[in-house]
Amino acid sequence: MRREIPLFITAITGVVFIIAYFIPHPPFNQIQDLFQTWFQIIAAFAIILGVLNLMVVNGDKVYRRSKGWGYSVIIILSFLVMAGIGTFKLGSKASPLEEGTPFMYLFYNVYYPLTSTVFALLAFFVASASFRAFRARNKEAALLLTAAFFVMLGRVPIGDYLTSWIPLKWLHLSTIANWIMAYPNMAAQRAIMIGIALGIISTSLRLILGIERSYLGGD
Amino acid sequence: MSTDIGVWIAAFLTLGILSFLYKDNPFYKVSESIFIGVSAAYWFVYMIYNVIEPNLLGNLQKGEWWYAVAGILGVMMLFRLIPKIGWLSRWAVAFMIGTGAGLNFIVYLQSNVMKQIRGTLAPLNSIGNIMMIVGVITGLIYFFFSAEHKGLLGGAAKVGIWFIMVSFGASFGYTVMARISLLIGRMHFLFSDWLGLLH
Amino acid sequence: MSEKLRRKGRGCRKGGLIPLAAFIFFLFLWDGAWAEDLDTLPPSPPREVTAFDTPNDAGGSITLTWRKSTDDGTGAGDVTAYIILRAERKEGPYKEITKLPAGAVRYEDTTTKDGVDYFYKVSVSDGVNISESPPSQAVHSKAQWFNFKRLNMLLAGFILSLGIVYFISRARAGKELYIRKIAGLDAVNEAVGRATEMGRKVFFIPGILDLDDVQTIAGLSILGQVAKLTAEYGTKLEVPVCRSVVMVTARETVKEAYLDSGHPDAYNDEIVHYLTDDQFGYAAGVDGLMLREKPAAIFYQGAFYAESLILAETGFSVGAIQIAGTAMPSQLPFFITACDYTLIGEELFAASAYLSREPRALGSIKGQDLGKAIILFILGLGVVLETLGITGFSQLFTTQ
Amino acid sequence: MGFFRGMLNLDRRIIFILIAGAVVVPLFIPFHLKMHPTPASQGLYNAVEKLPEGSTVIISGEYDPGTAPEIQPMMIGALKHCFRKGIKVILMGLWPQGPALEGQALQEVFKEKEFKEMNLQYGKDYVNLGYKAGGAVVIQSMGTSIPATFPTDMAGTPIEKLPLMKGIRNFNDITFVLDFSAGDPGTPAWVMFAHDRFHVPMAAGCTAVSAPMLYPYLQTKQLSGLLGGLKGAADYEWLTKSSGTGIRYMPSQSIAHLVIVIFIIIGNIAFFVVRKGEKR
Repeated sequence: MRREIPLFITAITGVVFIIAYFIPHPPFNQIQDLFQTWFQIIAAFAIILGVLNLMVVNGDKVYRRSKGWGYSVIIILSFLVMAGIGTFKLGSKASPLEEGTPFMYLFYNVYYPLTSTVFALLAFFVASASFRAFRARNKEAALLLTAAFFVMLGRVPIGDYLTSWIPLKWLHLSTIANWIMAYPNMAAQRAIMIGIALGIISTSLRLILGIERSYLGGD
Repeated sequence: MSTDIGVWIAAFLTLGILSFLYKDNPFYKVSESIFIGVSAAYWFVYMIYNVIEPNLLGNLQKGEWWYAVAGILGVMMLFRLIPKIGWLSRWAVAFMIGTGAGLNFIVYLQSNVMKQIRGTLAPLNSIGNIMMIVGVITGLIYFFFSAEHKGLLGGAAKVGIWFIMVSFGASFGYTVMARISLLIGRMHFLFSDWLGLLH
Repeated sequence: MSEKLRRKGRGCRKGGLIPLAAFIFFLFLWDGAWAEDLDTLPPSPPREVTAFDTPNDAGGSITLTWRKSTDDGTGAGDVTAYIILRAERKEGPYKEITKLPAGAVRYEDTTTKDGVDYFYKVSVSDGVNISESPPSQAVHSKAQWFNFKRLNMLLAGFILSLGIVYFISRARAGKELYIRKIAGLDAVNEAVGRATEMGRKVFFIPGILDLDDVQTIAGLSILGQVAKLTAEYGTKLEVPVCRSVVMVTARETVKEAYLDSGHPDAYNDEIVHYLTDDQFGYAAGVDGLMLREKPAAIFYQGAFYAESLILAETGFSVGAIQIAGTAMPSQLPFFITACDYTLIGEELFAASAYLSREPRALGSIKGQDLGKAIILFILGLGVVLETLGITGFSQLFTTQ
Repeated sequence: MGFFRGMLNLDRRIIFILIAGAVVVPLFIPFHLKMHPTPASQGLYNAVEKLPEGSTVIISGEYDPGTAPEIQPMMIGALKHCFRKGIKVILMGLWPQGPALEGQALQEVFKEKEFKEMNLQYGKDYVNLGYKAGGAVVIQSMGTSIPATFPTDMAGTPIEKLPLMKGIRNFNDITFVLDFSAGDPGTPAWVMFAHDRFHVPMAAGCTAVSAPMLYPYLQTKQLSGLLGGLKGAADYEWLTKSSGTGIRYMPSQSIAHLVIVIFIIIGNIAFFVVRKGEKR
């Protein structure tokens, strides 16, 4: 029963959504609508599960005093502070999500700078890898870097300042970049897109038919 | 220089993350831990006030009892945290997977296969169209695994990989662009909002 | 302008109001704007108003079509709007349900109740005057049992599904399914061989996602192959991971490979070890290991995010042969330029199926290949027909 | 040769300082650069420009502070463009950070005199419906019923109390969708459901990382236009003749690109010189 019921649920929901696409008649469209509204609620619980799981893992680290448990304490504390302020609507009248509440204050002054700086680090790594690792080691890589050269310069105004003296407009860097994006890039991306789509269709089919059941885990 | 304590906290945390560039250090790790905790809290509160409250509790209050099924499945999802009854969470997972599979089967077939085929079916009457058609066909051949890449097929696959490389070059350029933009945003914050040297 | 005047003149003769027509004519000549205000003549009504249940839908909708008023675009050219009116009885009362701009010839009323008979009128306005069409036939909306506009989707989905299921069942029955050798796999031997010659370690990085990601699973089957080689050559292998579940599975994989190649004694759990779950922390940790151990060969097989750059750069700087494989589109360009060989997207999955011979994976690859073959055929044929000016074929792929 | 070998082993941190300089210095010496909008950016601008006054547009935000430098100027540009044209705006997001950043974008817009004087009212001229979990399924569900998907707005006000939402049942009542996304769920989901399934015309803005992958949708007209990364944001500001961080950051972006290109060239020269030397 531990495996049969989930397999059955997957098959039924999957089939309902496929049938409802082709048959607009009740009851299929109504079941589909119902499932859709359920899905959003369950998806929210799935995210809550992820959050709680993170806390359990870190709580466990603290409990066992495993390496770096001090950082786990910080994770749990900062979670409790921000989640507490939000959940109990501290300092906000109607909703904690409106501008000017303490929750949003933390969002702007703690969450915001942290997330954006983590991403900003990547600029540094790209720069250093450009210098130390990106090599035209073979024909393919050379082609890649050449295209990258045109796109990198063609997509910023400086590219046009460098080439605007050329009387032929199609030799301007921005024109070349536009062309690369709209034709060779688009064509290859489409081939990749179709390939990935076929993979996803095949996975979906295997899930619905119960051939693929790795999501059920062990036992 | 800013007099807003919030800006100072933000600047301090920004520098904390940036210190990773020198090397992995406790200041970075503390900032990062705060990031993980705060981010989890942010998601949590949004789930409560933007989904669970209006879409579940609100509907139940209106007497729309069939929403209770979703609530029960949702709570079953949380059983994952309790080892003994963790297997019950599979019902909810199965529901989500089934929905995703059913929808994906259709939409990927429609939007990323059929519509793309339709878009590629064009007359060979311009350089652009020829590039597109040759690129799509040879690109697909490159990812065809049921035949050895020899002869005509091998030649086509070779052309395909050139197209793919050009498109990866475009991705490369665009990714570099993205990374730089994010750094500019952060630097602008430090020098403008915090230090007040810029306007 | 002359068109408008001509029609106005005609209307006047009918009414016998020639003096008025002359008056308007003069006014019109004198000041166009004035004439507009004095436009007492209604535009011609829309013709052939037909209402029908919108086909292929879930009900709740009736479609109206009509032919434009002769004053819309042509004629007096002064039509400003079409007004859709609806009633539940032929004699009315008719209520306005929407207003459409000039040029409209079709409207879908999506506010109907299924089973209720409705009558429609379409009236046309020139800003001053309104004329109404006669009422339409009674019509009611209902849900249909099949959406015929989606027949092509049904066929496509059916053929594809059949192909995939067929190949999976063939693979399960133990039939030999051909998959071409992936070129990058030759490089695996070369890389491990070089590490053996140099007497240095081989590193294997299985990505940073958990076991629920297919890329991680594909990466681990390549780890099996790499471990087999290191066991045979007696080269040291090191697999730092950032997920505890991945660690457990990777240990099983490596152990099995050492057993299979007859060197179980060379295996120990230390080969696969956990660093940290944290993305950049992991990158920094692997970085340190690389600088210390200076491996001769490094494999990156699995799902990677931004840490790919840090790893590949350091690997490059210690002079290792690097072989990458991922389906992460934004990391692929970086791997291609920083590594010696890269398995691109689907190649990773095909390589894994090639090595593992796992029926589901193998059957799926073959099924998808069938899909690609069909698509290639369609593209070839369709492009030829399009070039010859025959467009009917490509219309078959228009989806709704 | 020793010089090149030394260069290849240059400490990362020196490169870090160089790239920081390339980004920061141009911020201090702002020079005005002329933009050449890409056809994709032009497409989005034209599509919005063509919308009649009084039409209702959904603007969805799938981004977070990490990608805000790229997306936020697009969001601000779109809000300004719509408000100027008298278009009603429904804000929402499939990432929980989206609606908060949309709120911030609104604040930025209303700081400007032009928009302050318009005296636009929440609930009548624009609303923020907030976030829903479920990604693509949320869009599919909006195709059936927007009020059932969003029973309240972001702050918890019942949707019936918002005049703008009166008469809005599903995508039939939406003129256009603008999606600004930084990843998944994002633009592909909107294309697949809102456009392909419910036939609402749409355009998108996305981070530069995902832009190249969306080009096939432009050719098939599944997207009317696309803003890619900061360059797309700057194009949009240029086309709508407004000022913003897109154009403001372009000098830094230009110099940094140039520096990276130079890095790649020097690195490759050093690599081939050293390799040639070793072969000998």
